[in-house]
Amino acid sequence: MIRYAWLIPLFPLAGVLINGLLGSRVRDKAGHVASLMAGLSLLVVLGIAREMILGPGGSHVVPVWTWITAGSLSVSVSFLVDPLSTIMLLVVAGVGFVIHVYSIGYMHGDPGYPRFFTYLNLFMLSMLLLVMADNYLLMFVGWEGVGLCSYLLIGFWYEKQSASDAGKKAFIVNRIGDAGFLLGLFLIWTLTGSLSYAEVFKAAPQLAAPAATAIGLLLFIGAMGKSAQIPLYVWLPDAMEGPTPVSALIHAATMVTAGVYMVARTSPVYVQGPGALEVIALVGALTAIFSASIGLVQNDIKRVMAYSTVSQLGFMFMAMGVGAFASGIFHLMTHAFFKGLLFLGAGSVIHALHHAPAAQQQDMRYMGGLRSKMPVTYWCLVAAALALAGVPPFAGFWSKDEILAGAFFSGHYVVWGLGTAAALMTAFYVFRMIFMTFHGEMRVDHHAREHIRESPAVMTVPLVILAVLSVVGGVLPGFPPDAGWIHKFLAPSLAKAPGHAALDEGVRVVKAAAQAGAQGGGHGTAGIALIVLAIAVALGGIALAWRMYLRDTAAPARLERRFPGLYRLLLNKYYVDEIYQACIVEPIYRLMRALFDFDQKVVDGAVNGSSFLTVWFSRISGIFDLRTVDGAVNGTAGVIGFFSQLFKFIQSGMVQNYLFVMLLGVFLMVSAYLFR
Amino acid sequence: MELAFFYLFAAGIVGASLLMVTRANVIHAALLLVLAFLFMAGLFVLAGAEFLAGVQILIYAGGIMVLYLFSIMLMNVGVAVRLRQWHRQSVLALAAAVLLGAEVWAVLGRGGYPGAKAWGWGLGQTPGNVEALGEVLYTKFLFPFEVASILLLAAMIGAIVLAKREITR
Amino acid sequence: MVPLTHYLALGAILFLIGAAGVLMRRNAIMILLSIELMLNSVNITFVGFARQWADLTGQVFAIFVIAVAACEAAVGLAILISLNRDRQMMNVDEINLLKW
Amino acid sequence: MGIAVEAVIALVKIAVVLGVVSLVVAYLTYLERKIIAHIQQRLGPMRVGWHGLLQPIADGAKLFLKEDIIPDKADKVVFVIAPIMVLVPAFVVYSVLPFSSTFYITQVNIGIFFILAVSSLGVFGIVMAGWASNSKYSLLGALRSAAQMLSYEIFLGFSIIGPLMLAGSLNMQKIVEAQSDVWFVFYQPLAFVVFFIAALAETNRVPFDLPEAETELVAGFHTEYSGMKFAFFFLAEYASIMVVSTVAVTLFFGGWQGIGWIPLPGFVWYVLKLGAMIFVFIWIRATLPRYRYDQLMRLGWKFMFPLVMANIFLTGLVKFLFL
Repeated sequence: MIRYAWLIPLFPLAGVLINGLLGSRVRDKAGHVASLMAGLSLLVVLGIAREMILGPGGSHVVPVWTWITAGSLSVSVSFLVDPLSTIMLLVVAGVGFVIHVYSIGYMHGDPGYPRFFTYLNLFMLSMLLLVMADNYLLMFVGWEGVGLCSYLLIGFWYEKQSASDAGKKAFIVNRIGDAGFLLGLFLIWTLTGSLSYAEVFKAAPQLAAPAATAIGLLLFIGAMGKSAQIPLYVWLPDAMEGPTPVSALIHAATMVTAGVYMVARTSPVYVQGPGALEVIALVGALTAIFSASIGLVQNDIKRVMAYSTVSQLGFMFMAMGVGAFASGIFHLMTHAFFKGLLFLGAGSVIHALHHAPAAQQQDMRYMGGLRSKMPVTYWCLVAAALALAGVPPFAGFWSKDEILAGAFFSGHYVVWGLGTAAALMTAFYVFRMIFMTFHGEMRVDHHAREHIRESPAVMTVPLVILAVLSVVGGVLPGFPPDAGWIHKFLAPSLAKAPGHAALDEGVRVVKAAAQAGAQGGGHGTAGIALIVLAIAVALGGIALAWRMYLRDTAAPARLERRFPGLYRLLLNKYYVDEIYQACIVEPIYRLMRALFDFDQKVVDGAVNGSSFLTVWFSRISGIFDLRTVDGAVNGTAGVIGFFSQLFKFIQSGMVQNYLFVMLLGVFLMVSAYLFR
Repeated sequence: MELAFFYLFAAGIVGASLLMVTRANVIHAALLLVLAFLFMAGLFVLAGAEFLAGVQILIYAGGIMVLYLFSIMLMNVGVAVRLRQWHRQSVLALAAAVLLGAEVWAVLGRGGYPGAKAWGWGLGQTPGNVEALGEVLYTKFLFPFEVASILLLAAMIGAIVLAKREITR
Repeated sequence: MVPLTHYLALGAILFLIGAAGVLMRRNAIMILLSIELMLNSVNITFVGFARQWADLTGQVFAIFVIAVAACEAAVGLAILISLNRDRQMMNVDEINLLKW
Repeated sequence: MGIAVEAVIALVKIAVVLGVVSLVVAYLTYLERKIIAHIQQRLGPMRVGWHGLLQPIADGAKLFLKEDIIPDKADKVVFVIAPIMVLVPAFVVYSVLPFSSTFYITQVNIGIFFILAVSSLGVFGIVMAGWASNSKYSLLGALRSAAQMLSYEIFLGFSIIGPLMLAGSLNMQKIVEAQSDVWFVFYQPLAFVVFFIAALAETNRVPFDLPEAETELVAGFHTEYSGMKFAFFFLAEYASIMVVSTVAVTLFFGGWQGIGWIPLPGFVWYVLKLGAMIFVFIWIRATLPRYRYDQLMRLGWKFMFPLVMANIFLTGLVKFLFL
């Protein structure tokens, strides 16, 4: 089965061709075609995963063709199937398929229906290339491909100014990150002489620490852009202008985790440069708490999710940074389930409210009391929220608290502290969202009220699937013995960070404690303390949200009055966009204007001056030319004319005369040969 | 034996050519040239160039010369026979040609050519030189061959454009 | 085996006959025919050399010469036909538009 | 065995072939008249000999004894040479035809190519005859003939390339031997159709007998000929029919090789096949009307030329891919 891995990206490619070229023909069937292709891909993935998980595993390279051969650089298009890419394939193909199906319902009746599914399949193709590549260049192709699709899909409703602006913003910010990524690739090639994973990792142990750190930081700049880390996260909240399934698929479940995947994939290089890991851990932790705090006060339902995504990505990078690569990938997987579910649920709500005024469709202040109208959506969202908040036994608990335990036991106490605070905020804002949307009195516009009903099955079934995954997706791969099955499975693909023994032991202890807690026994004080703390934080956040938004609904307003500065700061997202505008965009504009002025005045002045000088000089030399030079020329012409009159009789116009002369020439040549 | 045939053919060629050059009637000249070509084909066979002999007859005699005859018939040649046939520079030209001939004779008399090599095949034996010629023509000389084909195409288009009567409606 | 000199001499004689024909005749068709003769004299030398050195290159070039001759005949006759149509004559020494 | 003996043997062979061929050709005229007559519900020649069997000899004698008229304004030399020029190539070709695996005058490396080359000379005689007669009918016939034969020679040449590619040789013997399993007509039906049509045109036979069209040109290029010279044209035409039939049999119908188990000598097979081919020629003459000149050219250049090119391409492709 593994040798058929090339089939996986082939199906989405077929979908792209069918929907892209025959879009006007397939029309309403575009969604079904695209979903069929995604489903076929998923089937192949499942087949491969079955072999990888139940079989001996291992790392397999499936060559397709040689792509570039230039000098010592040789890049082939070939696919790598190993535990890490298996997990990623499962996430991408699984969540991707579910969201394709969901989109059939969500995008129904949109004028750009075939175009949407063309882009969606193109995205699948690029993302699959990204995770299956066996070298950095092919990965970069996928990397750029998903960036392109992200741009296309954010700006899908391009007639809306804000959507096309958001698309451009995402593209440009990603470009900045990609520049770093490219530099990283150049550096890798310079230092190791190859771009294929196998050879780079073989050469990695010989890398000096500064070199490895440089590579790691440059690659991380790319990851910052793609995975929305400080300071390049600004595009992700704006990306919510795209259709909701896009937000769920690209900006929550898959594309934004590409950076995490890349770091995990490159872990053999990263462990050689611990400096880069420290930076990653710190940036991740800061991003986690920073965006979680913004998420506390946002009113747009999708923006809350967006900041939550940024925050959770921060968690994943935190895991990478502290060396808990497997935990990060684990969280990536669970996050794909519950965050995808949250977005799809939000999409379901927005879908139900599409008769409300445009400004109110996504604003939680105009929702409330939807629980009875949309029970399936509600219960699915609650499951997702519990998973995100980290309440056992939901998925988030297993993965997130593994990360926190990893940070704690590897000695990154600051990171751990920031992470725990962010976890508290997470639990608060996600339940704030649940309560504002589904509980309390209904604040929906009166016209829209009677149109609110549960979404069609094509949308709710994906919700239920993802809900089930959110419930069991953590406990099944993460449950003891030891650190859980997923650690054992992923181990061959990932490098061991320095001090990994303590970390692994800590994770194991926490798991053991959890197991013991479930059984009623207890040992491992720190582990138990961590677990208790984590559960307390989650429940505390939920309780706080319950108190502020259900019991005492006036509390938010009171707080707002008491800390007006802080509230505005958070509501306006720390003014980061404005700061960028003022500090980067405006100075560039000003520089350009200055350069333009310089060009107008100095450069053009010099040019004009020199032309003026040239004109005068030309006039003077013109006089000389007329008198002296022309005189000489005319004299010559006169002489030539005289001789021409003489010799013109040679030109008789008769071909045979000429030929006769030619024959004479031959005669002379032979004579020269004879009598030399 | 071979030499005898060579002299026979050579005499035929030279005689036919001389007659050809001096004919007033163009048709007679063309027919004499055909005769010269046929002798030449015999000479080629003698020199082991059997395929070339075939080409000489098929293309030159059977194709090009028929084209000449065809064209001559389209033009009115009856008048031309009664006109002055020789150019005014004739005597000079003849003198130059004879002088040049003498010089060439002198050059040839010096001799001194590298020794002869034998063919890999004899007369009338198989495989003939057609296979060998094809082999060379389509491998070593493929590019000149293609160039020649382009040349023929260009000549065809040129001939059609030149000879076409302008149709005015 | 015929000596190479014989082929070369024959070629030279034919070439000179052809050249003399080109230079001495007025009739354009005669000139074209003489040119054909000259081309063929070259073929004879080619074949002679091919025979001498057992190298097929000479024969190959003879074939190219024949191709060129075909082109020359086609274009030349086309020119003659249009000339004959426009001016009702074929004497080359009356065509001197290129005179000074 | 001295060179003289070889020469004598060759001369004897030549004499035999020449004599037999002349006789056969003469009787071809009889055959044609008889077959056409029966197709048209007539009897044909019946008076001279049994069922008119001696008719060709009587005709020959008549033509031989007739006055040989040379028109006053004709170009005498060319006028006399023309019939010879027609007849000679037609007979020269017989020197390389393999009548059976053992009986032939000589073998040439370029066998089939030689036949093509020499038979292309036949047009000279016709052109010369047409021009030398100094008659407008003759000249028109000669012009038509030159254009027609020049054009159709191309298709004739191209159509045999397909079988030649399969045989891999120009030698007639080898071509025949290459067909010991399957005749090339089954591999190359397109080539055969084109070959046959081009052969009809090359031999100036109905439906392509434009150069001598009785109803328009009063017999075309040989209007002014009489007596033995006229007989030469006649002989040449039938000799050409024999030649193209022979080539057809050699290239497409396996030459002297028999069909499976029937134990007949190769020569008999050869004659049988040749007879069948010639019968088809005569049959066509009795059946089809004449083409118009523009139709003839259109058929050639716009239909047969692409067809035969496609055939060569396909043959090459198949040979490259599968052989």
